[in-house]
Amino acid sequence: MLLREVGYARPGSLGEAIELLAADDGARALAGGQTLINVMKARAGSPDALVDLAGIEELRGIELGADGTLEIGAMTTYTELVASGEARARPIIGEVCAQIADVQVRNRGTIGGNLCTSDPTNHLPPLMAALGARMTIQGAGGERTVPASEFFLGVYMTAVAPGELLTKITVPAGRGDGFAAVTLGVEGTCIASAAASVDGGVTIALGCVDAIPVVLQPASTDDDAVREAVREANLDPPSDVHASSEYRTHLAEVLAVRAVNQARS
Amino acid sequence: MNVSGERTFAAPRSAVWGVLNDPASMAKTMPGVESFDIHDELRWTANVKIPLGLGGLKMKIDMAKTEERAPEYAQLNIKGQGVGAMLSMITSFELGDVDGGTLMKWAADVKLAGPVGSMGQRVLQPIVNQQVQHVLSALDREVQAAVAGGAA
Amino acid sequence: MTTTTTVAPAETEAPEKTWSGQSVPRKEDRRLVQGQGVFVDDIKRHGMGFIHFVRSPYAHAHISSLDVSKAEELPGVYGTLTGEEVAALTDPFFQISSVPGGNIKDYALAVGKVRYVGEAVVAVVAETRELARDASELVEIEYEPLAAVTDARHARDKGSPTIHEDAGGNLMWHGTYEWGDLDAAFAEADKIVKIDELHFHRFNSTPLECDGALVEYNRGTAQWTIHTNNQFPGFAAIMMGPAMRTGLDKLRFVTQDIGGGFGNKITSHPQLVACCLLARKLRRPVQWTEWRTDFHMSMSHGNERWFHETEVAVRSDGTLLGFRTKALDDAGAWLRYEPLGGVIWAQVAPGMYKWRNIRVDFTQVATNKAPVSPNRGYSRMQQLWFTERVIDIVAHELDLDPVEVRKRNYIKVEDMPYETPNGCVYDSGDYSQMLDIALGLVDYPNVAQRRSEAQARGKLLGFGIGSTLDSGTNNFAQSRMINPELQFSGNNEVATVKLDIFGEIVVTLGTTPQGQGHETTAAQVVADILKCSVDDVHVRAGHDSYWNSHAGFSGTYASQFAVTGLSAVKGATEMLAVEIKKLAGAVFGGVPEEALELADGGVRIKESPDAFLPFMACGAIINANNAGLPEDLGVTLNCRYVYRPPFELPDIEKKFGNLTLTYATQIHVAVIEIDPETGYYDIVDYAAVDDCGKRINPQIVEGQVMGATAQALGAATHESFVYDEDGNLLTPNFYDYHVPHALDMPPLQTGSLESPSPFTPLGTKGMGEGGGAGIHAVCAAVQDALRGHGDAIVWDSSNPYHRVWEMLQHPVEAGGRVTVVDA
Amino acid sequence: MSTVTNSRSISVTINGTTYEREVEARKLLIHFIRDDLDQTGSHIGCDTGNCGACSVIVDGSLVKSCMMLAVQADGATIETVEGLADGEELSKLQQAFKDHHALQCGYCTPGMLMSATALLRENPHPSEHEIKKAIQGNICRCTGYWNIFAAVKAASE
Repeated sequence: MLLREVGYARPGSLGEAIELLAADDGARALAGGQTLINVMKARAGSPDALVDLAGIEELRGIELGADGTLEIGAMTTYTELVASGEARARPIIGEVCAQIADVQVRNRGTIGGNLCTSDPTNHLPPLMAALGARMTIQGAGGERTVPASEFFLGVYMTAVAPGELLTKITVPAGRGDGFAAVTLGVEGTCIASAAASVDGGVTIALGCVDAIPVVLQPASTDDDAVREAVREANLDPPSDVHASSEYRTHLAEVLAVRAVNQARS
Repeated sequence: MNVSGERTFAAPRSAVWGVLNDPASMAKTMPGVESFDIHDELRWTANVKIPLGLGGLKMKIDMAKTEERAPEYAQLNIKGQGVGAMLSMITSFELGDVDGGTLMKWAADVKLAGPVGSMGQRVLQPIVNQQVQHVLSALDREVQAAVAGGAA
Repeated sequence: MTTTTTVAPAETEAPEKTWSGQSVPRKEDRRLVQGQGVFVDDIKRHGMGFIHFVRSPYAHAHISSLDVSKAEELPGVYGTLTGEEVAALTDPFFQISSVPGGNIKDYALAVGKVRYVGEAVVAVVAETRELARDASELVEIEYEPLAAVTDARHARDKGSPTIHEDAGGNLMWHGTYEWGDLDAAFAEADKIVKIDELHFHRFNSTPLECDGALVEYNRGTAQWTIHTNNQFPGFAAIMMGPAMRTGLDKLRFVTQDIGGGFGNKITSHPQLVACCLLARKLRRPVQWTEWRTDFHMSMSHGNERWFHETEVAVRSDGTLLGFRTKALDDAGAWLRYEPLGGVIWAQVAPGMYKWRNIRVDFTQVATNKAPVSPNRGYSRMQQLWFTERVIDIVAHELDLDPVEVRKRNYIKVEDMPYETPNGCVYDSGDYSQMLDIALGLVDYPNVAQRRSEAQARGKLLGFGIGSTLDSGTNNFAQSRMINPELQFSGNNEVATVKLDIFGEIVVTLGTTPQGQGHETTAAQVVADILKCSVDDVHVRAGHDSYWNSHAGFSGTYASQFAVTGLSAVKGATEMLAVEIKKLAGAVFGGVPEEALELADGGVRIKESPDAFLPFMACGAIINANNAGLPEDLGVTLNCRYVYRPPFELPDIEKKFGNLTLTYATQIHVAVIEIDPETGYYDIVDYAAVDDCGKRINPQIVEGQVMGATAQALGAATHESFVYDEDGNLLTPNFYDYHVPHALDMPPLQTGSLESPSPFTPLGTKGMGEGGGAGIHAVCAAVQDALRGHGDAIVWDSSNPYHRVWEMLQHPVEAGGRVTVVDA
Repeated sequence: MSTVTNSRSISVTINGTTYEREVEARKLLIHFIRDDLDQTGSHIGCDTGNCGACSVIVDGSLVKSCMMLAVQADGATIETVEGLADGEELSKLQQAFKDHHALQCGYCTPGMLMSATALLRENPHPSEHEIKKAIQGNICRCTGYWNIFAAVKAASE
């Protein structure tokens, strides 16, 4: 419950934030804090300094391009995504965000934080992977864009290097999406999850079965093809108190089918 | 938790063995090493900061070689004490010749306790796998470097 | 949301309107809804230091070295306390158990060895909470890890590590209970149903407020004031006094509001001793707040229990003749209240059924897990789950209707009061009628049709019953069945009611309420006797052992307030009523008591109501204007009454006798739907019917029923303290220990019956712990849903989705092992 | 250019009163409110952000004050349970909680009331499901929630 001593800064601009992060490899960006502060409470991780992104306007807002492309600022909260008219261009985003944790967490937690935390039980890594989102990362050296498929490197690890920030998530146009999960209690933590998109080919991203989302591209949307694709992935999910590796492997198959069927309907 | 695997190095067994038994080059394979003290060829200590995305995990890690059959087998007993965690690990590797290089069969029994444990098993197993992969690829680099160095 | 059905009381109400029986809004609520309650962490004192406990990361290890110097050097640190100091300054806690468990030496902090992950090893005190934790990281402890025992079934294996050398092994307590004639029962049986193994899992009620204390030490009087949320100060005192080598009156326990207890706040005495020693050592008040993860790792797990080699003697028609089983109870690392669980279950040995022949071989062992201690339904829940599982397994194996089997074997209303094979007396109740009410609430006749509708939707529908007893008001003499040396028996509770100088009615209780509404129900009882409004009755909030209104068994636990607490209130108020009349009689010039009556906040002469003396005048006369009153008046208007339930000493040899005064009844039914692809299930329909005799405040009673039900549903589905083989707790906080949230709650219908207890002054029964019925109902519903889909037998009380899925996939391996043989 | 500091002076307005204090960056908002400002109505029931006992409204938005640092609240306007009643007059929700026996030990109640207050501001006539969603982040171990649903419903009518 009690944090180790930590430094804090609240920069007003992106440039300042990146400077502060680059100045100390022990510094971490503080977005909504709904994971980071808990980890610090457990003293399971202790940044030397927190760079609070709350004051940076550039990181907020949702824009819908003429071609239906969504550009979502990394500091956009789940609540903002649920309420956003623009975000309805890709309805699954609001639907899934509405299932994350609870009102309080949705009011503080951000899409950028959810992705950068890269906790295997998070909802958005598999969803963004399935939607083919692109992540814009900014550092001292400038800006680069990384596809979701290359963004996640491991638990709590992403392509965002020390001294860099995830600034924007770009989601291409589309509507044929689905998401299915078995959670701990109703709308609780994911035990296993699957996101699917059938816009231009079939893409499935499985959550909770590995450190990062497992992305699959089955031959078709048929149940059998989907099940086949999951089996061929030779998943070796972690076991924990909520699910054996065998159970998670099975759920991955069931949920992939459900996500694809939702995406088709 | 038990993790194990195999890895083939495009290098002669002697080179691989050399790296695995040289604390200095082993140090280069460990994640986030900040300092390293060699007590004798059987015991050494590393101060590491395992780079977790949410802030590093500082640990003092004592390693002791408990068994050795050069140039094929060694077992290490590793104890880590950190603020967030207690690590205890027994790891062993066995080297064998295969065409094109050396096959290393390795296994580790990892026990992690303390606040980090309270973060939930769901993240621990992937984190351990992650760090193991890190060590193995670093090992690869070290072996290649050793081979290159030896050639030069 | 919820609907309620109430069947008219068996006995007709008195015509006169009384406060008792009304859902009077709670007096407590006004402060609580405004955030004006005073909970233990709200209390501050000048110069206080904050305690942080350094806890063991190992389940079992020798402490080879321990150095606090670096921690003490940190600026802002006031000091530390180590196990060595504790061992020098205190004696081991008194052990309830006979040998071998009685030989273990338990101190406030680990001495020389740690025995579970989370055990307190060192306490650090600093100027701020954060600094105390910082300093705790500077405490240097070297451990030599030892192999851990985490499975009670292997605790006594050859070569299994010994947790308590003093006990010479991991066996803590063993006793054999046998009543009736087992051989005859099994000879008479048509069938014998054999169940290899049943497992009741580890969980507790996780009160939302964890434990805590603020302790002040008065050097001049050598007296400690312990502001704490311990829910059984009487027990804490007898544990702490001797250990601290001090008199009990040196330990003043003070409480106002407690954020839930459910039994889990009975055994905080080790931490309280550490706080007391630190307050004295550091010459300043010290404050301890337990965090959630500390609580989960170290405090009050419910008893985990195995039942092996169960054999049930039954006739082909489902008549139950008897059973024998081997109960194996996992006490965790210390006996903090144990092995009382080894006898408490016997209060409900036969459950609600008529079988007369019972043999239970009870063994309790230590493991390297958190110590167990009372948890809502303490030890009886395990036994009732066992009897309910047996009933449904028998019904399943003999292809009988679970409703019929229950009705055939239930103790009947005409059998009441009913003496069980072990001499307990069930006071009243009509189980069959309650079952009918419950079945009506879930539209039982249509279950078959709903089952096929669910099937059409790809869901497996299951229906299950849980019928339980909530035995209230212990006869503490049962502790002698555990240890004949013990000198405990009976029970008691105190209340003091006084008329103050300005006529204010002041009620002081001996209890430590945690949300049960004692201030309200006590006021209802007082108002009925003094013929005034509940608003005129001031009931003091909380507990203070210096109020002199408590006795040895005072506290709030084991479903007894409605009996012991309110009977004490009744007794004290009746004494006061008599004194008021005596006084008035004298003031009116020798009017006899019987000619007087209480009314409208005063006392008057029945025949000439104008002769009226308001309470204010009575209070003023006795307290401040008493010249000329008759010498022998004998009136103080300050009446302390100790209620003592009518108990006898049981026969310790035969383990026979009445162990509790009242038996409230609960019948729950659950209808669930399982998604066979994932094992995920929803409770689609649920009914809870409760009979706790006379209800002083029906709304409060129903609230208890609902809360107990929710806890049971949580325990049945996700709540479980799971350890890995190294003794790490895998569910150490609300991340992985999932308690029910609003969205998890099923539709609930409640019903009630009132069968007043013939044995209590108010006809009340203890209640509030009966929710275990929900665990049984869910287990039965899952087993019912799996019928025809592998027919797995539910053998564990914890059934999360993955276990349900495993039972569907591998019914034989994942299900229980049962055989039926012809006798 | 903002700089990294381990403590800073902040100003927050709680239930209409503005407080200026120097706080360590590591101090959680809930500890600031309870320990530094002695507003002990908001509680702490867990250490992982699950229980919601510490729920308060910050600049109109419901948050768990154990997952926010005090320094993050610099300049914010905060509402806690102490601000709900109008003098002796309980709010409609507080009264409904009392009338429907929606609390027992009362420990979760302040957070529960703040969640319900936030709900009814946005959605004066919620459905039962909307009520459940709104308080999903608040754990109650005493009531089983049923009476809380009834109380919130009643306050919305």
